[in-house]
Amino acid sequence: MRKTVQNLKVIANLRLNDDHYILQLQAPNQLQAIDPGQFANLMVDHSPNVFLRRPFSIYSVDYENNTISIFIKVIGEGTRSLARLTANSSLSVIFPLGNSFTIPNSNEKVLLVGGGSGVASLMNLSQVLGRNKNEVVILSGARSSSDLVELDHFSRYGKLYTTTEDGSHGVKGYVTDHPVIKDELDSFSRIYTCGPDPMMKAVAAKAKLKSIFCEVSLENTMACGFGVCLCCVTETTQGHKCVCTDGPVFNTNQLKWQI
Amino acid sequence: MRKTVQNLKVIANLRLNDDHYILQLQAPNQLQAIDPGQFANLMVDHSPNVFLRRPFSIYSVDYENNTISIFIKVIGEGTRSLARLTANSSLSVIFPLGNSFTIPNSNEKVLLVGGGSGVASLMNLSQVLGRNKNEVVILSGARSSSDLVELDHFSRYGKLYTTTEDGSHGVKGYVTDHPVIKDELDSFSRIYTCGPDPMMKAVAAKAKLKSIFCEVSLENTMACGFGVCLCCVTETTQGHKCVCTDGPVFNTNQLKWQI
Amino acid sequence: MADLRTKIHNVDYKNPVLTASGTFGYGVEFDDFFDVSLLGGIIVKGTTIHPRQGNAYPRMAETAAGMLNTVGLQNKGAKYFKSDIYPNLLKYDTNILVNVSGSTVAEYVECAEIINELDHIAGIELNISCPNVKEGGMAFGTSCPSAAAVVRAVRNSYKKPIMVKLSPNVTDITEIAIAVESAGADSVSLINTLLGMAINAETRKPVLSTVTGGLSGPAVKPIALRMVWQVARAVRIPVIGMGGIMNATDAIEFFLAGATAIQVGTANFIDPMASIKIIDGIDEYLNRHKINSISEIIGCLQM
Amino acid sequence: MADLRTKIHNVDYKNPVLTASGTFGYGVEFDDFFDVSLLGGIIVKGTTIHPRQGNAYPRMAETAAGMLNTVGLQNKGAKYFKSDIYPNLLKYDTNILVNVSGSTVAEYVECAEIINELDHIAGIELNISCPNVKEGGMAFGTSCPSAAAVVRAVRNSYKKPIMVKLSPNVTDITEIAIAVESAGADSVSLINTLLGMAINAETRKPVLSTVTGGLSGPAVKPIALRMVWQVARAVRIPVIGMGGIMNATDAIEFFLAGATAIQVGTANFIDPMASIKIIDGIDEYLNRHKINSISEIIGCLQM
Ligand SMILES: Cc1cc2nc3c(=O)[nH]c(=O)nc-3n(C[C@H](O)[C@H](O)[C@H](O)COP(=O)(O)OP(=O)(O)OC[C@H]3O[C@@H](n4cnc5c(N)ncnc54)[C@H](O)[C@@H]3O)c2cc1C
Ligand SMILES: Cc1cc2nc3c(=O)[nH]c(=O)nc-3n(C[C@H](O)[C@H](O)[C@H](O)COP(=O)(O)OP(=O)(O)OC[C@H]3O[C@@H](n4cnc5c(N)ncnc54)[C@H](O)[C@@H]3O)c2cc1C
Ligand SMILES: Cc1cc2nc3c(=O)[nH]c(=O)nc-3n(C[C@H](O)[C@H](O)[C@H](O)COP(=O)(O)O)c2cc1C
Ligand SMILES: Cc1cc2nc3c(=O)[nH]c(=O)nc-3n(C[C@H](O)[C@H](O)[C@H](O)COP(=O)(O)O)c2cc1C
Ligand code: FES
Ligand code: FES
Repeated sequence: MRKTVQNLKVIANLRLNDDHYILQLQAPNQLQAIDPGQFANLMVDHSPNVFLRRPFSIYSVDYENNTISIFIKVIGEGTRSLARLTANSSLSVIFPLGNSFTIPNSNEKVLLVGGGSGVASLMNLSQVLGRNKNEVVILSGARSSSDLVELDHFSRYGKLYTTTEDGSHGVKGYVTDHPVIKDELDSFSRIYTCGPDPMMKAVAAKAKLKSIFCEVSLENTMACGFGVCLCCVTETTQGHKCVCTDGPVFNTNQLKWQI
Repeated sequence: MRKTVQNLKVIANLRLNDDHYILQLQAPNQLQAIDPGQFANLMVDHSPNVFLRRPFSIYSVDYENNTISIFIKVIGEGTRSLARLTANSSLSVIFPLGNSFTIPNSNEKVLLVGGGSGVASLMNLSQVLGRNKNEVVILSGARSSSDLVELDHFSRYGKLYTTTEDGSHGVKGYVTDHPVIKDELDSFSRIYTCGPDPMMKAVAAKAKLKSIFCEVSLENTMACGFGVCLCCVTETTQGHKCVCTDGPVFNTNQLKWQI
Repeated sequence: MADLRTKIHNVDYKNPVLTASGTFGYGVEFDDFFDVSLLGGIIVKGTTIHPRQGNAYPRMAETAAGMLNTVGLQNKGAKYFKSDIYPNLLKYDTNILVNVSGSTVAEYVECAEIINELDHIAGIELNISCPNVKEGGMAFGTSCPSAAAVVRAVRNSYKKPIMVKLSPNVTDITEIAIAVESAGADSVSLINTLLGMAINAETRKPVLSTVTGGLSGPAVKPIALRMVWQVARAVRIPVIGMGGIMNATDAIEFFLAGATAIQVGTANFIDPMASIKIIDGIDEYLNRHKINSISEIIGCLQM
Repeated sequence: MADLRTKIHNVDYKNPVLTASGTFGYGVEFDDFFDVSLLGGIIVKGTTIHPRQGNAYPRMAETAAGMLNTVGLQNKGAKYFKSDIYPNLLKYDTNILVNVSGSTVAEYVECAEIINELDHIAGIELNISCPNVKEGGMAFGTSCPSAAAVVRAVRNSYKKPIMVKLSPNVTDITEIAIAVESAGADSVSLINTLLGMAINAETRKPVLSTVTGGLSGPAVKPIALRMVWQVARAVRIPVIGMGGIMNATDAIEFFLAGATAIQVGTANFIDPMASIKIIDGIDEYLNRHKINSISEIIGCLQM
């Protein structure tokens, strides 16, 4: 789909809890295909200290109603300002941006590992995989149960497991402490992951050990989001690549941080 | 009254028409005396291009309910943003600032001449003069009838006349074309005026000709509003004076622009 | 519709709005957004004779009304530009300038010589002001003799117009402007970024991999405007203004200060349509003020 | 409560938060807002030997995340300061420094001599960086020999600590810092304002009466931080940092970059309580990070 700058209408801004919101946006025209892993760059108005746009995964797409939704975890002034948006306001969005996850064959069993709000970039993927009749297992790790949101939603598309660092939900510990990764990793033909760097690196290391196909979605800071500023690079086997255009999805074999 | 920085609660933001608003603000504690001519410096949040506060006359004071109101004419981003404030939001206000108009003896007949939104700085004065049993005549000039607002309010405190440049209300022309100034000026012992520079200068010139006491309220651009930046100066017979502390009210005899 | 045509040295521009090097890629990245040929010109990415990996990540820090970058001239080199990128630019009906950098005078010359072979390139913008490279870049642009030396050397081997991009990180920018004018520059463009720095108080580390980086965006506009005004009064060659231009009003301010044309930089990131909106906005301004042509306001600040 | 005490040369400060000259009047203007003695120090208004009317109105232009001013050192002269203002400052239990300017070296010396007579003044801040006066000011601060000359002359007649305020409008601020250190400065403070300009596109006139003015506020913070970092590594005397500090996080960044103390300027206009909030915020930061004393973070940027 051709990338565009559009003014989308906020149709709802669902507050999941203090820190987590889902922003539903109405496009004026028919949406073209948006692939899982692609993202949008949102303008933040009315916020004196926010100058640049803020990138967010496209959480889910509804082609019938021409709406997209964005999952927002509040971490600073930009996200706080977006969380305050009310229905009927208008939001400038550049989308769809970036590449997308590789879709497996229908029979494959795949593992999705999300850390914190990184899980947001896996929602659209899990829907597509569900439709693609894959056997999907989703492992969502967080610091505490309050960071685990939208679990019902995810469990619609696959088997859902959780870990929390404080043990308040699911297995206590990091995602890599979960039996699905510790004991059952061989059963998956692909792993898709997004979350904090240390988590992604740990997951990628396990995948490499078992020679399992592994894709990560990176969240480098961005100035433009469409490949012109060269600020968002990551080191790959072929030199610096832009996370916004060559990514955000990379096969971990391509990345320098792959151990 | 000691000047303070306070977070006031917006209790209402009355829209008079597209460009004119009255912001009603609730103070948490008992208001001390605010003199006519004094102003407040309002913080503008949520507006990416507004850095400094914006000064406004204190339009009226209600000591019983501890509220003040501010008359706002929208001219740029700061005033546009203030006009969007909704009830229950909080607004940081530094007040009361500046000196005040000289209050005449009770029997004196006085003329208040306001141009455009300059008339706002005369509302509180007109109330005080009304209470002081002065014979008050108010002449309000504007470009067009849509710039003439709150007329009922003013006419409560004195005899009200209007002029408009396009003749859509009152006498057609400038305030100085009105009979009150052209023919009856001798009957006043004092003139108080606020509005665009050319208007104030024209009124001051008439006053000087007739040797009538005349005070103006100036609206120089300000950075601080309380006498520390020295950005708001006007030339007086005693050199540069700060409009925010030595003014905003000046006897026109003091001012260099007095012809 | 007002007459927006402008001339820089001997080259005609359909309008005075160019896009700044490093903020517009090679133009092709904007094909999805609008017809790039509508622009007065494009200055493509900083190009060097040898391919450069650029600096390590993180390369960007957001600041108040601006941003710091330390891209460090990442590019695949002049030969790759000629073979792989240039052919894609032939479709554009606008002036394309290549922003040329080097670590030594010889590298500038070699790079310019390759660009000299490309017919569809209207000129080069000589970048003697990049703050994000260890060698060359700003080091050339902060002293008169070295600035003049680069320009003189490139002048000998490059046939088409040379626009020299000046650094704001100097005590007196007019001295440098005069030096490059004497050395053969056909025009000057300014400002490049101001050297700045950002620190993350929580991690107690610099935000940028190179500690310092180049500041751009509205934050620098007052400085850029002052420098354009100073330089326009000091040299006879055209001055191309930039630094924090976000909208047509900003652009008009630069014209009044003496800019013959302007470049749009950081604004492209926030609104990819910014440059096109600026062209429309300039036209609207001129019509509203009943001015027939952009040339009537250039340098016409009323003092 | 962390230990916020700091030392600049031989003077003890109860905390490292000072208010910047020209943005805090004589302190008394803030008596209504808070107890000024809570501050680490106050740098009072720019003072000259002769009274100065300052520049014509308009003196201010708002810019993106900043402002331009052209006050032009309006003050009633050193003698008036001594007779009429100084007595009112005796009540403050904090370090008061006088910001001293002049059109000639002799004027600096004469002014410093008068201040030298005042016991309750902890030192002077030598302003060789004001961009808004025709003679003196920044002209002294933009070349090493003239900067050193002023400092040397004042050093001979002023007995207490001399803080020298540097201009950011230079190619290499470390050179100037080293020059004034060698000439006898006890500390340096930076940055003064950056020379900028604003134009009103509608009226086609400069906004400021003097066309150019000094830029301050968050817009300049990245530049200020970079310069503080550079200077702190170049000299042995204490560095006092300022430029766009609005809150405690900004202040911490300057400490990490190497500032022994900081000054709060433009922020005082927007929030008169800013300096006090910054003191509280620094304490909160140190407690949260389990750091006992401010001295433990000065210059401790992790590279
Ligand atoms: C491709 C992509 C997809 C993303 N998808 C989502 C999503 O679906 N949902 C979601 O909630 N967030 C997502 N993010 C992250 C989101 O963009 C940031 O949280 C947001 O930009 C923060 O803005 P802010 O103004 O609130 O915080 P800021 O005030 O800008 O930052 C607060 C703190 O967080 C740090 N920080 C900010 N952004 C990042 C980052 N990307 N990586 C590391 N540190 C950072 C800053 O350095 C700072 O210390 C995505 C990012 C990228 C690049
Ligand atoms: C003591 C004082 C009392 C005031 N009282 C009132 C009041 O009661 N009601 C009211 O509506 N307004 C009042 N004003 C004017 C008000 O402060 C300005 O209209 C406001 O600051 C404009 O902010 P803005 O962001 O909307 O416009 P900006 O975007 O800042 O300015 C828009 C345009 O107006 C010009 N401008 C802005 N302020 C002034 C000014 N003070 N004088 C001349 N030109 C200016 C700017 O140069 C610019 O061209 C008062 C001003 C002062 C100094
Ligand atoms: C991310 C980025 C990369 C840049 N790369 C270059 C470059 O390669 N060559 C160059 O001369 N200027 C480069 N610049 C500077 C811009 O061309 C421009 O001079 C500067 O950003 C000021 O304009 P602005 O405020 O409109 O962005 C770059 C700027 C940014 C923000
Ligand atoms: C209105 C105004 C007046 C100033 N006057 C002086 C002065 O008299 N002497 C001086 O050394 N600096 C003066 N300055 C500069 C400030 O002290 C400070 O160096 C500068 O504003 C940068 O800090 P800030 O961004 O925190 O304001 C002035 C600044 C402003 C905004
Ligand atoms: S964010 Fe600009 S190139 Fe990726
Ligand atoms: S506005 Fe600062 S002194 Fe008047």
